[in-house]
Amino acid sequence: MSLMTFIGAIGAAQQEAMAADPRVILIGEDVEANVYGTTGGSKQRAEQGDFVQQFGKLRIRNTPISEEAIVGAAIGAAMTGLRPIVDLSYSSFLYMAMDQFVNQAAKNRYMFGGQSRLPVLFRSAMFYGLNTGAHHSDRPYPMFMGVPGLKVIAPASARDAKGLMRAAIDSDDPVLSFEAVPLWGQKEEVEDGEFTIPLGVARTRREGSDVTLVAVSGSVPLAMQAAEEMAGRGVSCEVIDPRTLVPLDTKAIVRSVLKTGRLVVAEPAHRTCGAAAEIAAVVADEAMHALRAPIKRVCALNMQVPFSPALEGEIYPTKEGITAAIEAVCADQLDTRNRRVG
Amino acid sequence: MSLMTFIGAIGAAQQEAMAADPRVILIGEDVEANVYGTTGGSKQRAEQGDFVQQFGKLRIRNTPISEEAIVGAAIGAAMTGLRPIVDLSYSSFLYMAMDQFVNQAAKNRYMFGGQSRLPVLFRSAMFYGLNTGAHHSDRPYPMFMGVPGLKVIAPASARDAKGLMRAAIDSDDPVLSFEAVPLWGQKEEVEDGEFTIPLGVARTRREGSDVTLVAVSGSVPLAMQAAEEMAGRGVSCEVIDPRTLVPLDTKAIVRSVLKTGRLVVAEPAHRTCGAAAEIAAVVADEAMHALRAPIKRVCALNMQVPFSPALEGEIYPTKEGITAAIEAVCADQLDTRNRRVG
Amino acid sequence: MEHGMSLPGDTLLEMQRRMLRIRHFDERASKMVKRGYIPGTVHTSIGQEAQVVGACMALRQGDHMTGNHRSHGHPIGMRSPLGPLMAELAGKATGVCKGKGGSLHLADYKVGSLGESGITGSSIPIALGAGLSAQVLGETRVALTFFGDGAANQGVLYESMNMASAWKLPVIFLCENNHYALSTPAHTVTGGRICDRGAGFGMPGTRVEDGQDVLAVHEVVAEAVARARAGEGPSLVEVMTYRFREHSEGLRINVDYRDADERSFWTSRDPILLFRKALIEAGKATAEQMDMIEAEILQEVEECVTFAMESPVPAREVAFADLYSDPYELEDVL
Amino acid sequence: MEHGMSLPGDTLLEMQRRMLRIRHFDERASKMVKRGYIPGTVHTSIGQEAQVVGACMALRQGDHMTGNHRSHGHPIGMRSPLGPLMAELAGKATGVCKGKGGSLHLADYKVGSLGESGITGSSIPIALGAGLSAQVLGETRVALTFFGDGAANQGVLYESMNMASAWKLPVIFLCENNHYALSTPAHTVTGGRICDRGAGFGMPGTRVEDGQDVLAVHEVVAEAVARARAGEGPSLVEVMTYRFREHSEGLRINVDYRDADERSFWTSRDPILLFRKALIEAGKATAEQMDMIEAEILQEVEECVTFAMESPVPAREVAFADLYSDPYELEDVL
Ligand SMILES: Cc1ncc(C[n+]2csc(CCOP(=O)(O)OP(=O)(O)O)c2C)c(N)n1
Ligand SMILES: Cc1ncc(C[n+]2csc(CCOP(=O)(O)OP(=O)(O)O)c2C)c(N)n1
Ligand SMILES: [Mg+2]
Ligand SMILES: [Mg+2]
Repeated sequence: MSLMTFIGAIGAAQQEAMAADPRVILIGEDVEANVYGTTGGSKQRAEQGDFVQQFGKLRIRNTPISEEAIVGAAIGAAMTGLRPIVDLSYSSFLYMAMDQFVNQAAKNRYMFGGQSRLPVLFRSAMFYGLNTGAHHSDRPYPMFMGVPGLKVIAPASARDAKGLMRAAIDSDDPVLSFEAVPLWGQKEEVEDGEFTIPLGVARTRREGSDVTLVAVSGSVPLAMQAAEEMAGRGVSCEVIDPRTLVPLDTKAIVRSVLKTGRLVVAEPAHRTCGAAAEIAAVVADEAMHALRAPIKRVCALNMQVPFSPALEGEIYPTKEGITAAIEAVCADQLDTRNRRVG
Repeated sequence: MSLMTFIGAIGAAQQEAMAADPRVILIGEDVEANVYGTTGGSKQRAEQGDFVQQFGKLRIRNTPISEEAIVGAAIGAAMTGLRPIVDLSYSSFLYMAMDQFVNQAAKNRYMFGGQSRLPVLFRSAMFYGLNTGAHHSDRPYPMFMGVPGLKVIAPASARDAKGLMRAAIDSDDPVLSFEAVPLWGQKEEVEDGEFTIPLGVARTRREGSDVTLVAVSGSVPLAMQAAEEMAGRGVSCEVIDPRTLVPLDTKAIVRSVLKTGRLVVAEPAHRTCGAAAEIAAVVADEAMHALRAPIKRVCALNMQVPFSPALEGEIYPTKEGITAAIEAVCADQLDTRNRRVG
Repeated sequence: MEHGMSLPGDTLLEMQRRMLRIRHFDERASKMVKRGYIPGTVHTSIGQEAQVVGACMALRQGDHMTGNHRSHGHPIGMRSPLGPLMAELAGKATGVCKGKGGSLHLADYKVGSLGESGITGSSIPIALGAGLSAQVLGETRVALTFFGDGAANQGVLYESMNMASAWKLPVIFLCENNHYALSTPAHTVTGGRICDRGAGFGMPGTRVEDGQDVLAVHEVVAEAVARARAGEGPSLVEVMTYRFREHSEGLRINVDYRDADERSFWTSRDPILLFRKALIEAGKATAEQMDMIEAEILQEVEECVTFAMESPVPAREVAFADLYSDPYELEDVL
Repeated sequence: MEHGMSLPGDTLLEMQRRMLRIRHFDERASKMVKRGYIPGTVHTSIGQEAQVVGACMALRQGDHMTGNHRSHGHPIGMRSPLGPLMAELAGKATGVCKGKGGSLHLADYKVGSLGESGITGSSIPIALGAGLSAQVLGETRVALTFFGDGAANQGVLYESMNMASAWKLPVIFLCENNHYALSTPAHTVTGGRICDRGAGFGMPGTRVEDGQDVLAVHEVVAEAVARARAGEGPSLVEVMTYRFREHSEGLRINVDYRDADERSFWTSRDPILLFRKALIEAGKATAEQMDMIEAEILQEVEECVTFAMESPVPAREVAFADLYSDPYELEDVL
């Protein structure tokens, strides 16, 4: 085990997968110069150099700024023998390639009756909350969750990032990985060497009995902080990180709500039709009888993202927002506790 | 009043808006030859000819097959004095222009601090259920619901189509209209001449007291049939058609659920992160205390769309599926009734 | 047509066979749509057979091809067996895509057909990717993509041409210029000439003026293929041709967008009749031999129709297969 | 530079003024980023002033312009007042976009600046639309769009060029070829020459080899503008230039992707120094006058910084305004 950053873990997963299988290639804008930080050398093995030095320019290549063709080419290459990793840098650029994601990546295998295999991973980073303005702050994963045929991962810790990334590379299906940049620096103990974490299995980050707190991607640390705070106020939160959004581990979520009877969902995407809506809808169907309070969502407002630091903070979920939602659904609980205490 | 088809109503709204305001233009692939049926002449006023004859080639024009540039050009034209109507024909083609929808149409006004006006309407038709295969059967409106800055309409009747279409053309914001082709032939009495229906106001298609049935677009007639059938079995359904998805008339939906205590949502989009998820999530928050049963969604399966008529029917919501969902949430109700009868 | 006549006699006759297969397959498909045996609609390649076959015959086993909505000719040109193609059009279990693709989405990986596309332009970068994998894996295969004059206005074509050129990928971009995109005359929506767009992206752009001449098409495409296979990079080929039928079978367009003179000029240049005549004149075959070949093909097409008609429809479960490669729990997707 | 020297003296001096404004504005912006007064990052146009100003000075009031992430020069070139621009960069309430856009998304509609874009290529069709509205409304304005050599690989450019050409719209496509897209040398990701891509789309494509010469740029762009205004359609102009700084301020790239010789060759061709010298040599101004102009500009920039620094940050409610044009209920979006 070593202590590793989230972004370091992504680099390590890529490096190991490329070393293990010559069919894995990595393409994207400015990947040769490691501009986005996941194709550099590792400190431990400095003599190996960066990815270009390790794997050569045939397998690591800078693309033109042509997202649609990049994504399409990766799909075509996957259909004909390669296992591409595509670094799309900012998640805000995925829209350029939407047709290729939806009409080719998601549909080909099905439409062609199973003739194609599409082992391709599309990575992109959600740079929100960093005062980059509306064009560089998107968290568009819900759009892709609604496209059957795609798999979607959204790891929230270094170990999860490494294990899920590798599982995604090893998958024969197209996977999109959404990485919250606010998490890049977070550290966790991670196994040395190769390992995978299966897609579709949620991680319970904290056990609890009063309320289930499902948190997605960058909202996980906020949820953990809120849970900690509420613990001090006598509310026991169970925090679940789904880690993969498609397939979604609804069983784990429903099981938890059956126990706690309450649900709050936090995520950095816009509220309308987000992952939180999906999770709320699943629970409102499958665990309705156990629910003792309204389901609360703590999401980005249905607003575009303003640039000014004086404004941007208004848009995204905060620890305070999550705490307020927990308070709202545990109002009776808090009352009782207060009475008991008083 | 005249009896009008859904598609006829769209043509009429376009014709009237173009006659009323020279800044309204209509662009799209094959609009000059009226290939998609909304730019032809009307029978009543045959001497006027089709749109090209009425408005000339400067205002009615065939575009190259370049969806991204078409959408972008319409946005730019709207920002500089025109009020374009863009006919994108199949909804499946919207993905080609996703960047322009999300990064330009939705964001410009906000990012530029209100400097731009974007009076532009994007029409597209959802041709599902017609054995056209996965590339021509999309119902992608939920993707756009999650993009703040866009408005989304999904009329389900001729009168609504005409009134909402005109309201959309008159709006100074970008509006996307999704029209279910299975509804095109449906007829309704429609006012002659110009009128608008405000965006954001749901239509209660049928009043009832036992269960609220929210149905979107092509699912509305199915919901009406299901409601009729269930009425015969002693279950009183209130059917609500939101008509516009952004803004969404959550008040009307919540009000109805507060009365009925039960909710079923039907829509033709894929289940995950669809409009039904959003509606379920809103109700599970705002009307939880009134809910007497799980919330059920009746959506397209999370599956791509197969071509064969032997298979395609498996994918979309049906009257039977809606009826089954009503039965599930009204199980106690049906039991009671049965007992009363027996 | 003298030029290409130096090709082996077998090759020449195979060209005619493939053109005839496309013609008669599409004739039958058209009838089956009218009679309701084929659901939805189909886009025929009738009139464009030379352009399709001239290009496909320049490829060899192991090469890849992607196509568009005018979709039957391309896999037939690659020598995909007709039965599963026709069964696919009819939505049958024995279809090449198990009945899940339909006319717009034919694919037969066994012959290198990676998929037709209902979305214009969308399958172009798929071929680019096939070129990329060939280069990375060190294989000498090439990839060819068919698209129309209408699709030539999709930006992804130029992104793909540029990337193929910058990376010297073995890709042939083949524009089927049949002068119209649906009801829209190409000249009204096209700035400049499509073939001239190659140069700006660093690749040869060649126009085959007589796209009704299968040998003329073949010669130009074969040269592009040789160049690609030799590692010299991509080419753009524009073939001038004409569709004899309406955009799609059953579609009625009220405006008369193609004038009668133009239509009769082109129909007088039927690629199959032209090549038949040329073959006979060059002494490559007698009229009787040509008749016999046509009879064989008609028989083959008849059999594919019988196969399609007699095949069962897919079982319900087929609708729920093939979305992902790993077995997934049905409840997750339903 | 002799050629353009026949322009009115006022015009020549105004060119130098605008170049100086861009230079000093960007120098200050760069410093303010380092000191934390500007959040996020900025992309300077330092070194590329001739290309920006030569183009903008070919436009007139009423014309439209769209730009990209290298975003300050364009509106300054259009004569947008500096105060609200700098305040925007600093995220202040007095910013040209109320603090909601930031460096990447400057827009000043009063001077025809319809918006810079953080998404490469994305603002190109916006200019196309401005050309379309000009044509439909019968106005003689034109639209110019700035994009980089990197953005020139985005398909939407060719869709837009094609449409502009087919419809003869008054649009100028101006490629700022500074030889790199971030760390990527243009020649490694570009097939052919960008300027040569005009021809295939039916429009003139001209390369300004010396993009450090403001008059050379101006001459070519003015010709394109005249053509557009006369209803003769769009043009593509590629200007060869160089950015003197890193891609964006504060960005560190560990690989040495631009060699020292290349850098010093280009920095020796500072457009502002070159033009200063030329003006003096041609007797258009004395060194003293030029110094005075520069001092004035420095003063102007100083004032814009003060304005920005002293301006208040936007009130919380500003975050919730301007999403839609009609008053909407806040609860609907919150
Ligand atoms: C992205 C997209 N836009 C529009 C269409 C609708 N459409 C189908 S075929 C066609 C015309 C295509 O013309 P062309 O590429 O010249 O091919 P042809 O039909 O002439 O062979 C159009 C507009 C589509 N299928 N996909
Ligand atoms: C669609 C999209 N892809 C990628 C990026 C990331 N990016 C920002 S600027 C840039 C380089 C642009 O190069 P060029 O167009 O030559 O402009 P320059 O910076 O050289 O002026 C890249 C890759 C982006 N902003 N948008
Ligand atoms: Mg065509
Ligand atoms: Mg550049």
